[in-house]
Amino acid sequence: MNSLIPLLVAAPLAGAALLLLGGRRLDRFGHWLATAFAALSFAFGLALLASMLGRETAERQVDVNLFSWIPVNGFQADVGFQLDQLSITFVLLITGVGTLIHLYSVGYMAHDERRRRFFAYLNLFLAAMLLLVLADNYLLLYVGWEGVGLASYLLIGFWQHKPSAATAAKKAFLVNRVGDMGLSIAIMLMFAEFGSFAFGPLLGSEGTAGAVGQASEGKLTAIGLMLLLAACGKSAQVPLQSWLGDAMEGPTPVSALIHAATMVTAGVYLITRSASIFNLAPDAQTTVVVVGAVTLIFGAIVGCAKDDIKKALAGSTMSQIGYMILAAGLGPIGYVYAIMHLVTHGFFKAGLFLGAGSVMHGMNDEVNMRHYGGLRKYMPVTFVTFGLGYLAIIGFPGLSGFFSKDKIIEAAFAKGGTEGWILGGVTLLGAAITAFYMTRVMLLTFFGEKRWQPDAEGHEPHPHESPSTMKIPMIVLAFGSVFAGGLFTLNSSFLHWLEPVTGHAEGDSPLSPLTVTLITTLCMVAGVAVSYLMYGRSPVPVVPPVGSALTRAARRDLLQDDFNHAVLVRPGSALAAALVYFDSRGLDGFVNGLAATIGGVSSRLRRIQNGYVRSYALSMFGGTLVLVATTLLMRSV
Amino acid sequence: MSYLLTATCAVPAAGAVLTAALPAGTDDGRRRVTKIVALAVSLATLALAALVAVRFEPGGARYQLTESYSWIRSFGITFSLGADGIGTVLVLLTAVLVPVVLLASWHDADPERGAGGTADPATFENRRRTQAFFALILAVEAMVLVSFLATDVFVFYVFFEAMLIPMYFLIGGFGDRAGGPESARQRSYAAVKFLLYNLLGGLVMLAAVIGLYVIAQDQGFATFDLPTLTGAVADGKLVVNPTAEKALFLGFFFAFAVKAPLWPLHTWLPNAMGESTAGTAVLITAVVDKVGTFAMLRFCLGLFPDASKTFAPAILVLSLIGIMYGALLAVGQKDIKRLIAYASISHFGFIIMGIFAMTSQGQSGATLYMVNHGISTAALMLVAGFLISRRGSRLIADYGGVQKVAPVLAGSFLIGGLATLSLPGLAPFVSEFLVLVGTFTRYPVIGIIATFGIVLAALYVLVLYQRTMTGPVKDSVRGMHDLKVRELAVVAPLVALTILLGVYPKPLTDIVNPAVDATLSQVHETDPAPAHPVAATPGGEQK
Amino acid sequence: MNPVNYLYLAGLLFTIGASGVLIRRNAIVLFMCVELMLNASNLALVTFSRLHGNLDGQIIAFFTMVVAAAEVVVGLAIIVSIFRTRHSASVDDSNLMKL
Amino acid sequence: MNALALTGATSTGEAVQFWILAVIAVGGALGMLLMRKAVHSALCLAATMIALAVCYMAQGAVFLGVVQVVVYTGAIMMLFLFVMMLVGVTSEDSLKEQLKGQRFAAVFCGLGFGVLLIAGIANAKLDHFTGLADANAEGNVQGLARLIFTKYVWAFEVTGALLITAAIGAMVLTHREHVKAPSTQRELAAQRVKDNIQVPPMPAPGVYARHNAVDVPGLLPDGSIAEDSVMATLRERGQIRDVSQEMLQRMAELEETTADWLGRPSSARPPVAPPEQRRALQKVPTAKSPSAEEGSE
Repeated sequence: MNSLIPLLVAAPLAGAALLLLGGRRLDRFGHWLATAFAALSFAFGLALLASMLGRETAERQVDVNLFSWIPVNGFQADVGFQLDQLSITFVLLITGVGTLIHLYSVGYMAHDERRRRFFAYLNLFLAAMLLLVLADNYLLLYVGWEGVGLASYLLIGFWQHKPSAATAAKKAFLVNRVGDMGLSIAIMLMFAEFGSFAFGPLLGSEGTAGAVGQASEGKLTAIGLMLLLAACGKSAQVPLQSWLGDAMEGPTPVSALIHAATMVTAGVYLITRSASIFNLAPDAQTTVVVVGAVTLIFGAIVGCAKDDIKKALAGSTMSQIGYMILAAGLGPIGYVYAIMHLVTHGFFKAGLFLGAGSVMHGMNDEVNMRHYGGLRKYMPVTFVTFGLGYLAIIGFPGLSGFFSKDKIIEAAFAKGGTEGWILGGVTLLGAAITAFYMTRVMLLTFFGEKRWQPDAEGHEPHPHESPSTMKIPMIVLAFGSVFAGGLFTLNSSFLHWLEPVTGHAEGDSPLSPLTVTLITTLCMVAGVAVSYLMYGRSPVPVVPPVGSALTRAARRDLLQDDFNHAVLVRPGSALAAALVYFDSRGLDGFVNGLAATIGGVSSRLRRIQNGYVRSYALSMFGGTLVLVATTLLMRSV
Repeated sequence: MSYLLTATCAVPAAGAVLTAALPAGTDDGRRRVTKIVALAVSLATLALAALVAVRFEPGGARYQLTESYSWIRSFGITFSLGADGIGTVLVLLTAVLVPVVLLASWHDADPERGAGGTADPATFENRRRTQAFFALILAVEAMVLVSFLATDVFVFYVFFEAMLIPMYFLIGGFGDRAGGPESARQRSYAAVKFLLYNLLGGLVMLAAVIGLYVIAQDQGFATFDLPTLTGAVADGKLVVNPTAEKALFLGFFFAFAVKAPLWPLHTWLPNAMGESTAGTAVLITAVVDKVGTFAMLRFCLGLFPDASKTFAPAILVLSLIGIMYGALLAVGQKDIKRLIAYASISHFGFIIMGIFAMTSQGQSGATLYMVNHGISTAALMLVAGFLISRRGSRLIADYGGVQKVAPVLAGSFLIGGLATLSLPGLAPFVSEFLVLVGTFTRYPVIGIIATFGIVLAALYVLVLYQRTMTGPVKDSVRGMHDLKVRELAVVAPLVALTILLGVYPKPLTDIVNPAVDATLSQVHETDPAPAHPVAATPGGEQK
Repeated sequence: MNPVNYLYLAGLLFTIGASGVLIRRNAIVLFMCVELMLNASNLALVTFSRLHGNLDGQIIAFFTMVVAAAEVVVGLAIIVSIFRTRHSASVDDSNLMKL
Repeated sequence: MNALALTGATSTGEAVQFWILAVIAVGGALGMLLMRKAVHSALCLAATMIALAVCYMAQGAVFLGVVQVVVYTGAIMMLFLFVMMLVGVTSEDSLKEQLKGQRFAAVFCGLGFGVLLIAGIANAKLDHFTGLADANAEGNVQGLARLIFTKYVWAFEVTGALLITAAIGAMVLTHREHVKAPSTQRELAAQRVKDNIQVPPMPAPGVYARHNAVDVPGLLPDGSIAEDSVMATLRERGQIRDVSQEMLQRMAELEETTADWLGRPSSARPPVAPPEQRRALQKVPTAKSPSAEEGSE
């Protein structure tokens, strides 16, 4: 059974290789092949889950060491997999949602001439993501980490003929690279400190302490901060969040799979996986919490201002991941809820994105919500599934988001002290804003007057429901959005499932769970109400009003890009230009100047070579004269 | 005594002579005979090199398959060859790349295609052009192979310098299609610059070689034999006074730093790589320059251990500057080939950093880096060459949207680029990470700063890719055809090797590690031990 | 009289010959000046022979003569062939050896 | 010879001889330097050399003295004179110096060198002259021979080789090399047919000559002159003696006479066109005309 673990990764990888190398003859059925490989991987995942459930809790973790990868004396990197409860949760989320989105893409990308490549990249993404969550050491995790970055790059820039897509892809990769730098420094720190970077020896497993306990807190804080930097890059947390909005240039299934459900949550996985390190480094944890809290609000505000449906959802993703990071930063009281929110978020956000994709599909790829309106009549299935996702994300009681978010808010309060109050307040505020902007999206898209206009070529959009390959995944995900949370909370099943890996502690909340739930619900209702007052009662202007300074800033991603541009890009390119000048004029100029000087002196000197033999004879004679004179002088002295 | 190593070096040398002697002509048939003969010779060399690698026992003696022939007896100079782990992998690299380069340069020397020939195809130089080009490449290969295998300092020096002659003609005589009327002047400038820089380095080294001999002779070691000298140095039988050792070290190092090239001695490389054909550029950066870094590892560390340690921090700083400087300049380039050249400068910074970090990870990483950089840059540069040969321009701004019209070309270019930016899973990642880790364990600050290099690498590669391959299809690239079979045959092995060595580099590390350990023991260095080793942890399991 | 006077004479003749090489432009005269210098050195050698009381100096002088003969033969041949192509015996007209 | 010469000391006779010879030698040298004509220079040099020959003999180098006269004055100087014949006896140097400062520098260097040389000799301790009495005991020639064929035999052999080399070198240098093999008759004929400009032989000059024939062109059938028949130099100079009118006149007279004799009517006689018209008709291409050249390329 354990031999299935490598196959989990191998199946989609084989699919990607097959599709990329197979050439045109696979154009006709390549997408089904890819979907099959994804489904196969999902099946392997289910089989492994079944096998894991059949074992005792203590024996659930499985290690498979494939081969020695980079052996250099003390530096021993292996290709090995570690499958435990945490990994399998991710595996199932990735392959499950992944398969659904493959299926969805069959319909969504039906008319794209490069569909085969698209599916190859999707499969490549699955393989990399699975590698990321299955790796048993940080270096192999790093491979998956950058692998998903590559897949993300390829998929964001899939429509390469659009310069905006190409730029967005490049930006995503670059910002992620900054994060990756953090990960590689973290690995170097681990190696220098412990001589290893494998999970088992380093972090310890259930019952055994890892080596991290030996190190000083300063070192661990450094490692933790570097890991956080990596997480920020991948999970679009402040200050490395700027790429996510632009990443919406990619096809919508990509946004659903990579930039909502799976890849962007890798940061949460990394922090949860490294729990042993963070638990021993409180300063690092505090930083994690702060980053999560800031991003939570940041993303939410951005989400409120965007008129582009996908960008609004992207802001929401950022904000929701902020929740997870915050929860993960809380330590043992939050890890499980971070992962739980991650999974439920995977369902409802993927569903929301697919819904958005369906809307765009029916609206000639129009993304501006101000050009939608009243679509519920035209695409009922989309409306219903999107609506369920909407209810889930705002935390409507009984749906998935309600349970997971509620737990995080509870845990935030449970942090205790002033910190607890601040964090609780922030999460509550976030919940309210979430309700606000999601209601806004809902109202602008599906309710009110129809506001669509002919596109640039004069085609009036004819909103229509999507084909069944697209509808089925939306429906399945809607089910997940509705029931997953309840299922997980029932008997605290998810808690017991993950506890052996992440550990768990109950904090002492100053508020009772019921109070928290009530306040949360109140905040949610308030958010919905404000939103309805603003967008539900009066017609929405097609041209966005100027808005307040905050709105304008939020529309520009709270000036993040402007900041980056002013602080990094412009000085950077100025530096590069200056160095180019220095290289050609300074270093080369020095060398060429030397050459020119020698050349100049020589060309003067060569005039002595006038070609007259008598002149040469004179030089010789003069030389002899000097020689004789010198000799005589030397002898007389 | 086996003759394997001599044969490995002699086959390309003989092939060069044979190729040059083939009947001249301007018709395609005669040219094709020349090309096929050259390719066959290079493949035979590859077979011999593979045999060397197979016969080489990783656990065995430091130098294996040794051969020695008396040459200049009065100075104790022998023509001795011997393969150690580091040399063996570089021999393999050379033997793999040369056939690829030959295949990639198939038409570069045809007067009507490449620049540099005169208009009249019947002139003598044009009739002999193809033969000359292929013969020169084989000559370079032979000399590089001897340099990698020489265990005699003098023999190494001779071939290290002799390489300049064919390289000079390759750079100065053969350009790519992008050359305008200005290009002949630019090319000869580049060739002369290459020659002068390297000659200067070589002269300084010659002085140091003579100085070494004089000092060694004073103490009874009238020989240029490297194992004897390094052994004597290690055993304390040959004691060089510190000032003299430093001077000699700098003499050797200067030559290697020029060749490598290390900042600030790098400015010849962008010119040379920019003006020559893509094949020649690959030869320069992937093969010839490696002799410099290889020699640092073999000669500088072995002969002058104390001076190496003294200068290591300074050299590390220079290499760090090189990493950042090369990357930043690559970002600022407008010319595809010059961009790749500056990227190479950045990479050479990594290699030199790995060598002088004096850790086994660093040096193994540096050795692997030499191989991987060779392969990945070859992929990137040769595909760039194919691109340039189609459009006839080296300027990035002249391209755009190539992905749409030539997807395979764009894909290959992307893979080469991703390898250049050290994407995990591809070969350069392994080496780059090893170098970084190796540096970090001894010099944490330098290691961390160097890590910024990977961000910059991503920047220049992706900007290059975005500007040339994506976006709306420019009129100038419309109708550009995709890679042809010959070009695929060039790209495929490189891509395959990049992936293979990224996933399973163990065969190489097995060969390299013992040699690196031996080198480290020569400088009396050991890896810094981790503060809290995993093995010591109770309950921790050692893999 | 001191035989050293012969040496002074030799020095004087040598100097005159050398100055002639520098001043005269006719290649033939130039050659004659060279011959004069050689003769002057021969005189010095003969005097040295007398000074030291052995014949080695004379032998050297003898060889000098032979070499001078050879030199004149070749030199004059060169002058003739230059004259054929350039119709001038002036050394200043053969000044192509410049950059 | 002078017995004293064999010793280190000098007799009064030798002193007198020396001063006379020295004046001759220096005078000759200066003469060579200053004479404008090369022949005069050569004669001056010959005088110097003979004076030196006597000096050699006076110092006991009898053999050398003789060789000096025979080889130098006899052979080498004659060679110089031969070459001067070839180059032009009358050739003079112009006294105008073309190299800036050359003459001044030469005189300065010469004076400086002379002063230094003489100072050097004066400084040397040369008070004891051994003399050649012992060395020349069995005769000067025998003594030299002994040395040449024992101690200096190798140098002697090499000198022989040098002489042979020099002789061959001189031959090679003065030998005129043909740049390419001369064309054979057959090739020339073939070329002429190929060019198709003047296939038959060139007209010969002097057919109608009455004196100095080369400047009298041949006449073409119509009575005009064939310019090709006269050498190019004369044509260039315009020294062609055109005898056509005269000849035509005589022909006409001849025909008149013939017709008269045969009794033909005057109407049947061919008209004699004026020369100008005939020139126009005659357009045989002279040498290779430029247009023909271009066409053949």
